[in-house]
Order: sequence, then structure tokens, then C-alpha cells
Amino acid sequence: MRKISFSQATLEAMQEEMRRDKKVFILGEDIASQGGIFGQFKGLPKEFGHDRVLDTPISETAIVGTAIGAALAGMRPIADMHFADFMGVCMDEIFNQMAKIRYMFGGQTTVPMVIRAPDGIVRSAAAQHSQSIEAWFLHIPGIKVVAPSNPYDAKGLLKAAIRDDNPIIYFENKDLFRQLGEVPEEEEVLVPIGKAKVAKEGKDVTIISYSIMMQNALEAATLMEREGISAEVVDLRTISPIDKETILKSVAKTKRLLIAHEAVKTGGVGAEIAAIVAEEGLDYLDAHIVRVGGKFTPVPFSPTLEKAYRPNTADIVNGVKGMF
Amino acid sequence: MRKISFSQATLEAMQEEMRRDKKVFILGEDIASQGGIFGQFKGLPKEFGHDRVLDTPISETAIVGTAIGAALAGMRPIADMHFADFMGVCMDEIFNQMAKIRYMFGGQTTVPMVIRAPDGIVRSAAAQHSQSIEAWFLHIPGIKVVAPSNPYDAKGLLKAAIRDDNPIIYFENKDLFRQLGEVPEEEEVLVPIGKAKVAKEGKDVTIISYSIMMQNALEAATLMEREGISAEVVDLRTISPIDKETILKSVAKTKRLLIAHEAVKTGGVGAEIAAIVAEEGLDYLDAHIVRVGGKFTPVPFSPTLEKAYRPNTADIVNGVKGMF
Amino acid sequence: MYDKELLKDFYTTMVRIRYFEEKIEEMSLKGEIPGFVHLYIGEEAIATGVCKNLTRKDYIQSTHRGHGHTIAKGAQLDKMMAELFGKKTGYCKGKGGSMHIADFSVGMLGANGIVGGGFNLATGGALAEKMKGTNNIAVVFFGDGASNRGTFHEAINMAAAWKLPVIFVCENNEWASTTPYLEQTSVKDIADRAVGYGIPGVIVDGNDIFQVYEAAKTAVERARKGEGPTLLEAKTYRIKGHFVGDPEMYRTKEEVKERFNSNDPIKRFEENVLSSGSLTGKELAEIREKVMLEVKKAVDFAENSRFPEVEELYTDLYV
Amino acid sequence: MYDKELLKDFYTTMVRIRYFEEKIEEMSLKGEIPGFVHLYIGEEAIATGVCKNLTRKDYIQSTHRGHGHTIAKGAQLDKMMAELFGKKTGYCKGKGGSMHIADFSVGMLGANGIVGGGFNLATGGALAEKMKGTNNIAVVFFGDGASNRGTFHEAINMAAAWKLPVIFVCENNEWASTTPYLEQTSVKDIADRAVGYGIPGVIVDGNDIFQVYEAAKTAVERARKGEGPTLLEAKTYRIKGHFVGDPEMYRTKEEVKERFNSNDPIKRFEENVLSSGSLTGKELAEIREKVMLEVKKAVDFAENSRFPEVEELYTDLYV
Ligand SMILES: Cc1ncc(C[n+]2csc(CCOP(=O)(O)OP(=O)(O)O)c2C)c(N)n1
Ligand SMILES: Cc1ncc(C[n+]2csc(CCOP(=O)(O)OP(=O)(O)O)c2C)c(N)n1
Ligand SMILES: [Mg+2]
Ligand SMILES: [Mg+2]
Repeated sequence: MRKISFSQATLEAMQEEMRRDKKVFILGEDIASQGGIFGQFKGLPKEFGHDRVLDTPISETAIVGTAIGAALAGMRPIADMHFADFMGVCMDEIFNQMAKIRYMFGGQTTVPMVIRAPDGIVRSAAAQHSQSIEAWFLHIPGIKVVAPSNPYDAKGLLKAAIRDDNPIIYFENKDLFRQLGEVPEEEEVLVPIGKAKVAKEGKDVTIISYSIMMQNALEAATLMEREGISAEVVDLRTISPIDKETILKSVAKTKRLLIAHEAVKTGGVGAEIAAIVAEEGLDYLDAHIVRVGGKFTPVPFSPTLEKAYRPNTADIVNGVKGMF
Repeated sequence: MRKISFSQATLEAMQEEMRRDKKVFILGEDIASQGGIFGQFKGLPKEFGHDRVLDTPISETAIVGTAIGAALAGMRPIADMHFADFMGVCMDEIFNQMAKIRYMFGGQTTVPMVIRAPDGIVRSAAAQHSQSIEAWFLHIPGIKVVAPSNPYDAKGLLKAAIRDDNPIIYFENKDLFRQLGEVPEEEEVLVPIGKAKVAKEGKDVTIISYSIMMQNALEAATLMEREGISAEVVDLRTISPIDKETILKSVAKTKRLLIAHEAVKTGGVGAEIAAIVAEEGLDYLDAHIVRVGGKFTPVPFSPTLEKAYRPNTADIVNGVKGMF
Repeated sequence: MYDKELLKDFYTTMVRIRYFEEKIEEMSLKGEIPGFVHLYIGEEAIATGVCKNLTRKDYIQSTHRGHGHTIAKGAQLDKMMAELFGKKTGYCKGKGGSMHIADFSVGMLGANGIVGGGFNLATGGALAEKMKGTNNIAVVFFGDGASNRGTFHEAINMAAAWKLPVIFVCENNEWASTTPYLEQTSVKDIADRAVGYGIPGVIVDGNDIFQVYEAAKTAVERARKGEGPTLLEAKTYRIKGHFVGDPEMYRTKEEVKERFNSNDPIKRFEENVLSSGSLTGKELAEIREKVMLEVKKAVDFAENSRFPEVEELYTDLYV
Repeated sequence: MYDKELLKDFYTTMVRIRYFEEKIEEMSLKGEIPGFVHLYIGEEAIATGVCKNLTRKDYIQSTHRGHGHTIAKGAQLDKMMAELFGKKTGYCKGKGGSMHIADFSVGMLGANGIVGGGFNLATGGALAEKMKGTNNIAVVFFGDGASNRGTFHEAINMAAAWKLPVIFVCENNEWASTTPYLEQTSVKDIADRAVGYGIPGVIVDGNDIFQVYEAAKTAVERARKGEGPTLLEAKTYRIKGHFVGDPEMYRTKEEVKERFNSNDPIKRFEENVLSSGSLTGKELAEIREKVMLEVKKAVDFAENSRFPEVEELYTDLYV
């Protein structure tokens, strides 16, 4: 099958959905003139015009706020955040408006929109350009949150997000943009929101991850296979609503659980997963749960420190070994 | 001992610290002219003048941003958020500036400031005026987060926060403001940040809570006592950094754990506590962990729905009973 | 000269707002209406004068003080009242309440508990209509206090740079909660801020419905023609406390009374139409009676409606 | 007439910025400097002209394009270079890098990776000095793009309402990353926005250090006297890509070259002082050589420094 980059996969998703539905448009900083920092918008204005691919002022509250307003008026906007780190600027629009409008107005409207949010560590971008903050949004009812780990899912989840009538935050890891992966050209790629995927079957331990840490999870699984530990790797794909069923099913089978994400470990998505299992699957467990995540500091600049900050494959392997 | 209200306790903390240190000042919306919505600033301008008790424009980024700037310039500001719900407006200032400045500048400075954030449900204030969002801040390295449950702690934690050289978020539950409690007049009240407190000893189950849900936790403990279940109730007091030691010690003793907070259960502080125990204290457990928290919806307006939304004492009792 | 029907319309809407709100105040003080309630009494001419230029396809975004806007845009009093009571027959099925009143069916896209939360949403509505090629427009109402929020700036800059059909209507009632606006706002006339966006900034007497109507008309025409936004400042005064129950220790009762007596927009309208002979005292009285009845019915409707069932907590969250 | 020492100072600082940055560009392209690097080349007259009016006790807040401000405020090149290399001898012990360069010891309170992040912080610094009763002031540098952030509005309104000693210096270099500023900014002259806050809005040729210096001097005096903020717009042009490595597909090389050749602030300064006879060619050459050596030493220092130890990850977080 043909291989395309993660960035290209998101681009195709946009193209297909913008062709399919005139109501879909995109707005964000520096997306039209040069195609986005990671090339993820390249060529869109050429096909769809500058009326549907809007470069905006540096005004994050206006980017998300106008997207919400446009959604209320029947459009299906996609708002690009440039870096997920800038979501703090428009956090009010996200959690007090976007997430609550449907509910607090008693279902009078829908808010069909997508926020694209490139996150994660990328070549020493330092404290304000390297964050993974998906856990905040897990705690906010009224939105859905997805985080693809590969080009196929990147395309399928973005297309599904654009079609969904709920507001969706699409976290895309910056370091994944150049990753290549198989994405069929012939058939339509749609990945259902709300369903985790067993990326690799196994029987001794469950590793749950998502986004870029899936690479480490799979690598760890391969390494451990050689030492006789069979790991099942679950790709969460959707962070909210979290797919409890798949999680519990896997843990029931393997009896052991490790969760890995790049975001800070404390208060991260891993905490919620561990809690779910401690509440509803405690009896399955033959060993303590392990969480692997970013250290409890801002992301430092210097490459040596950045490396020390970031969770890695060895952390996963060691975490699992400690369970036996 | 004399009894004063929670609101009065915070007022005394401010007075004492403002007398003690000229660098301490406070800024926020509508705090000077009428003393704050909950009376928590009453009379301050009279003693300290309008130069140290500043009414501000409706500009949350400016309130927190200027507080940060003033802290860098050697002052010790206290910024009032009016409602914790408005923290989304200045989330960037909180998490990208306040929390990171010391670290990303390599320790060149300190950022001694306090953000006061009234949170929680109060008489049908609805979706945008009832939230408890402390869990977000647990996930942000570089800040400390406290949440008193009674007048004594309200005073002691606020005084300690004002003296601390780190940026601190002080969540104060709106419905607690009128609560009365013993606070000695003669001695200085200081509650150490970072230490949880065993509010009631017990041996069959540990209930961890903080802020207003401590009332439900203690009430549940009393009810269960009658049925022969002895609950140990731990008041977290500080949410970040979380006091692992006290938590694990209590669970080691009781073998059972329930965590209760008003904030949405999913992705809440309870998730982190459950995860800590699943990681480091799994062997202690004789039963699954239970989390009690707000339902997964925005806070609804109608009293009947608001009541259904809010976790209560019965939820705690039932949660514990399910463990036996 | 104004059409007689339009004048009756003006009066009906203003009185509808006034009577509705007087009832709300009463009910709120009695404890029958939960939550925070902010009254619009004394500012009726603004919502009315602006909205009479709009169709149902135009959008408005409102504030925490939103009953007046909602009524002026054409919402029904009964469903509003039920919402304020927290009943399931309310516009938001009891999930919203006063601070989140809305009627999407008439283009009233919501009150907002976040001061300054509506600027960008209105701008987005305007963007959508522009993209769709209609000539519908959007209006956002906001207070003097809200003019100091960053969202004011981001929304107006974007709207002006993109020439969007949106009108920014500042209701300068001299107070932001307990704070006199001049203490925290760096300009006397908020309309001056229009200069920084290269758009018209217009000041009107907000208690004179004719001035409001005419200025809004010009702004609406401009917007419909694709010439971009206008910043319209209506000078008024907040007659009631910030919210029902406000002890109002920051100003004197006399000050308020005097401002109201000398400058009640409804009285001014009555004097105007009576002295010019455009409407008769009888015609006005008929309108008042009709509205009085309507408010009474709305209360009955609300009182006889049920609270939502506990299961409804979970509905209307996701599609 | 300018004092000779001041002129030498002007030149030294501008050349120091230029040479430092040229070296940075080279090192960054070679991959020896990690992270995003934004160059200030061509805008040197602004930071220099403004900061020569300041003392070490005054504060500045900077941007993502912060090397120039840092140097102009008096920081050392060696510690800066080490920081950019990610070494533990850097100003931030390698934790910050280019986007978070700072030297608190000279009142340089930080570059900022968040566009528009500095407005309120500077205002807070000014507030603190006012409360302490000093006559120190704060300056915040920001771009044309940043002038559309809500923080611009909230900070200037507060500073103006409270008459705080802070100066808002807009470096209008015509570009916000890949976007020409006029496409997304609703006014041609950002200084026009001053009207909306009732403060002076002043425009200068930002590539003429004398103009910048004089206008900043007036603003600084005003601030020190307690008369409040000034919005100072310096017109300039971004010579380099938005960041080192920017493919710059949104404009032509010719356009940039022409703008630089015709309007290099350093060349303009040289021509000025040479033609007026204020400084000789020899004096200028000496300064250049001295600075060249200084930059070389800074690189040596950085290259010979060590990367932070892994354990340092956990230091400098809490007190
Ligand atoms: C972002 C935000 N900050 C603060 C508040 C609290 N608050 C509610 S209304 C109000 C005053 C609003 O004043 P103004 O905009 O002039 O409107 P008015 O009440 O006078 O109609 C304040 C401070 C809020 N709801 N949202
Ligand atoms: C809040 C925020 N939004 C977006 C960005 C991404 N960004 C970095 S620099 C820049 C352009 C800034 O333009 P301007 O303010 O004119 O400064 P200049 O780069 O021209 O000096 C953008 C969009 C950011 N860092 N922060
Ligand atoms: Mg007002
Ligand atoms: Mg620029």
C-alpha cells in the first residue's frame, strides 16, 4: 500500500471533507501563505480559495470564538491552534463556550467544529512550545478529544471529527508530522471516535498509549517479546470519551497494566485510566499499575535536559519488568 | 474558642499578612468598593488604602499578568479571580508565564504570588459560575495548589501561601464562605503547604477529600460509624504537590479507599490519587477504589438538576458499602 | 416621521421588557427564581431600538444582562419565564437560567455568563453569513466594563480587517458591577476606540429610542452592504443593583432615583409620542394592559410547569 | 548635538546586536544551536534607541525575537551565547534558550515564546515601581502582529487608567510570521490605537536611531513624571525570515534585499556620523573590531561550556 506522511494524511482529510461539504472551512495563523509550519495545509488555498482557508490575526480568542460563532450559524469550522501551547489564550472560549453551549442552551443548537492542536516535544522548542495538555480536556464535559498515532488514524480521525456534530479537539504530535505510514488511496478512511484499538495482541501485560508514545510502546513490546514477555498494546485513539470497555477487556486478559504518554505524568490521562482500572478492574490485576509520563517540570530547552524529561522506551520496559 | 466564618478567616489572613509585609497587596474586580461578593475583602481598603487594595478593570489577563510582573519586581501580589470559572481567560498567564518563569529562566527569579479562586456550586449559578477546576493545575509543574475545607485551614493556608515564594493557587469554595469554625485569636495560625491532615482516624476505609466535600466525607463517616464501619477521613488541604505519604499511610492501615470531590469525576484529582495508590499501594487494597465526583456534564441551572449533578454524602456511604 | 405600527412596536417591546423584569425582580426577591439575576430596567431603548432593525435571520449575542435583548429579538415571555424558574418548559429546558437565556429560533444566540464572551461569537456569526453570501448580520451587545476585555479587541480587529457584517453595541450604563466605569476605563467615550480599528464610532443617547434606532439603522445598512463593522456606544445608566439582591453600598439611592426619574426611556418615549400626537394615551394604555396580561400568563405558565427530571441531567450534552 | 560617548554607545550596541545575530544565524544553520531562533537584524536601532534611555533598574519585557533587546539592556554576550547553545553557563542554565533569554540582573525580565505575553508583565513591573515610590519604569517591546492580541488591550487600558510608568514599543516590521501585517491588522498605524486609551501615540522611523532615541526619551520622561504610558510605534522591516530556516515563500528575495540595502539602520547611522563628522571611520572600525572579538569570545565560551547534568532537570522549579 502507498505510504504517506502524517502531515499529508491530515491534508488529505481536509481536502476530502472540504470537497464533500461546502460548510467546512479552516482558519488559523499562517496557514494559507506558506501552508503551515508542518506543511499540513499546503496547497489548500489553491483548491479552495482564500475564502475557505483563512489566515487570521494573532488572536487566539478570535480564532476559536469566531469558529464557535460560525458553527452556531451553520458552518463547520476547523480552527488551527498553531501550537497546543497557545490554547491557554483561548481556554475560556474552549471550556466555557464551545464545550457548554449545547448543554446550557438545552440542546437548541449543535457546535460542529474541530480544533487542531499540534502538541508535544519537537527539537528543543522549550517550555512554551512543547507541551501536551490533553488531560485538561478529558476533565471537560461537552467535548471530544482525539489523538492519532499514525498517518492512517490521522486521516481517519480527522475526517470523522470534521463530520461529527460535537466540538472536537484533535491533538496531533508535532514530531509525528513527518512519520510515514500506510494509508489506502482507493477507499475512504474513517476511524470511529470513541473506540480504542488493540494495535498488538499479547497476554502478559497491557500497555496503553496514544499519539507519539505509541512508537515507544510498540518498540518496548518488540524488545520484551525477545525476553519472553508478551505485551498487548492498546492505542487509545480517542482520549474523551475514553473507551473503558477495550481497556478493561485487555487488562482482564493480561492482568497487568502500564500507561504511557509524553504529557506530565501527574494528573495526566494515565491517572484516569489507572483509576478506572482500580475502580472497575482491580480484581484482574496481578501487579501494581505503572504510569510512564513526562517529568514534573516544564519542558527544558537544552537537548540533554529535554531528553531526560521525555519518557522513553526504556521507561516502559523497566516499568513492565518491575511488575514481575 | 471563638468561631468565625470562612470568609472572615481569609480576611484576617490578608490583614495580618498585609500588616506584616508592605509588599503584599491585592488586586481584582469589585473587591474594594463593596468588599467582594462574599465579603471576603470587607474593610481592607480602609486599613490599607486603595493603593494596596486595587479594583481592576474586567481584564483577567491584566489581573494575573500584572500580578506576575509585580512579583518579578519584588512585590507579593494576591490576585482575586472573582470566580474560578474565569481562570480560562487568563490560563495562558497562569500556565505559560506564572508557572514557568522561574524554571525557564534558570532560577533567576522567584514569582511570589497568590491567586484566590472561589469555586464550586452555589445556589444555581449554572454552568459558567459553578465549576471546580483544580485538577488542571495539578498537571502544571511550577505552581502549588491549596484548597481549605474550614475556617482554620482557610486562614492558615492563606497566610502560608502569601509567605511562600512560589506561585500558589488558593481555591476557596463559595458555599463555604459562610461556614463557621473555630479559629484561635491569640496564636498565629499557619497551615503548612504540602501536608494533608487526618481529620478523623478510622480503621476500615480511608476517605480522602478536600474543600467543601470534606463536610460530606465527615458526615458519611459519622453515619457509617453507627453501622460499624470506621472510616478514616483525610483532608488533602494541598492539592499540589500532593501528600503521597499521608495517603499511602492511611490506605496501608485501612485497606480501602474512596476519594470524593465536587469537581467532575473524570480526570479529576481523584484520578491521580487512585493512580498513586494503584502504583504504590496496590498490595494494601482489600477492595476496589471508589471515586465520587461531579457528573460528566456542565453544572446545570435548575435546582433539581443541580442537586442531581452534585456528589453527596449518600454517594460516599454507598461507595464505601460497595467495598465490603 | 415614524410609521405608527413601528411606534407601537417600540412601545410594546420596551414595556414588555420593563414589565417582565419588574416581575422577575419580585419573583427573585421572593426566592422563586434561583440563581443570579441581572436586570435591564432603564436600558430598554437600546435593545429595542437596535433589534427593530433586524430580522429573525440576523443574530444577536447578549450578556449576563440578557432578558431585554432576548425579548427585543422576539422571544416568547412564557418560555423565558419558565427558563428563569428552572422549569423544563423553558427555552433551555431549565439547564441555562437567566444568565444563559437564548432563543436560537429567532437568532438570539445566547446570554453569556462570561463578560466579553460574546464579541467573537458574534464575529463568527457574521463571518458565516458572509461566507454563505447572505446579507444577514450579527450584533453583539456588551457593557462598558466588557469593553476592557481582550476579546473586545481581538473581535473588533478581526471584524474590521475582514470587513464583517457585525455591529458592536456598547451599553455604557456607567457601572461595571460595583465600579464606576471611568475609574477602570481609560477613555470617557468607548466609541473613541473605533479609531484604533479604522471603523466608525458612534455615540447616541441610549435612553432615546429614536436616536438608537437611527444610528443602528445606519450601522445595519453599512454592514449589509459589506462595508464592515460599526462601534455604537449608547449612553445610559444602570438603574437597578448589579444583580437582584445587590446591597449597592457604592452609590446613593438618591443618585439612582434622580437619574431614573429624569431619564426613563419609556417615559421619554411616552412624552414624545403624546406631545407629537403620534400615539394617544389610550393606545399606550392598551399596549400596557396587553403586555401586563402577557407577563401574568408567562408567570402562570412557568409556575404550572414541572422541573426537569433527574434523568435529563444527561441529555443535550453530545449529539 | 549628541555626546560623542553616546554616539559610540549607539554604534557599539547596534553592531553588537548585528554581529551576535549574524553568528547565531550561522551557528543555527549549522545545527549547533537547538530550537527556534528569531533574528533581529535590521531592527537594531529600536532596542538600542529605547534602552539608552533606561537604567538597570528599569525593566524591559521582550518577545520571541529577543536577542537585540537583551543586548541593548546590557546583558553579556558570553552568557547569552551559552544559553542559546543550551549550556549550563548560560543565563538560564540552558533551560530557556533563545525564546526565553533573560538577564534579570540588568532588568531584562525575559523574552517570551507567547506573542503578546509581555504586555501585562511590564504593566505589573510598572505598577510595582509606582507602589514602591521609585521613578523606575518598564518598557515592553512587541510586534505589529502582537498588537492584535487581547493582552495588548487589557494591559494598555489598565496602564492608562492607572497612569502607570510603562512604555509600549511596537516594532512594526510589516510582517507577522508569513502574514503581511496590513492583511490582519485593521489600522495602518498601530499608534492610532492610542486614541482608544487616551494616551499619546507616536510614530517614528525605527531605522533611524536618533528618532527612536528622542521619542523614547520623551516617553520615558513622561512615565517617570507619573504622567502615564505612551504607545510608540517604530516603523521597520523584517530583514530575515521569521525564524532561521524559514523558506520565506511569501515574499521575494529582491524585495527584502532592496529594503535592507536602502534602509539598514547601521549604515544610516554610519553615514550620519561620518558626514556630520561626529565620529571618524577609524573610531567606527575600532568599535567593530572590538565587538567582533567579543562575539568570538562568546562563541568560545559557549563551545567550551558543558551541557547541564541530567539532575539539573529538577532544579529551579520551586524555591
Ligand atoms: C470574564 C468575567 N469577568 C468577570 C465577571 C463578573 N462580572 C459579571 S457582570 C460584571 C460587570 C459587567 O459590567 P458591564 O460590562 O459594564 O455590564 P453591565 O453589568 O453594566 O451591564 C462582572 C465584573 C464575569 N462574569 N466574567
Ligand atoms: C499566542 C501566540 N500565538 C502565536 C504564536 C506563533 N508566532 C510566533 S511569532 C509570530 C509572529 C509574530 O509577529 P509580530 O508580533 O509582528 O513579531 P515579529 O515576529 O514580526 O517580530 C507568531 C504568529 C505565538 N508564539 N504565540
Ligand atoms: Mg456597565
Ligand atoms: Mg512583525
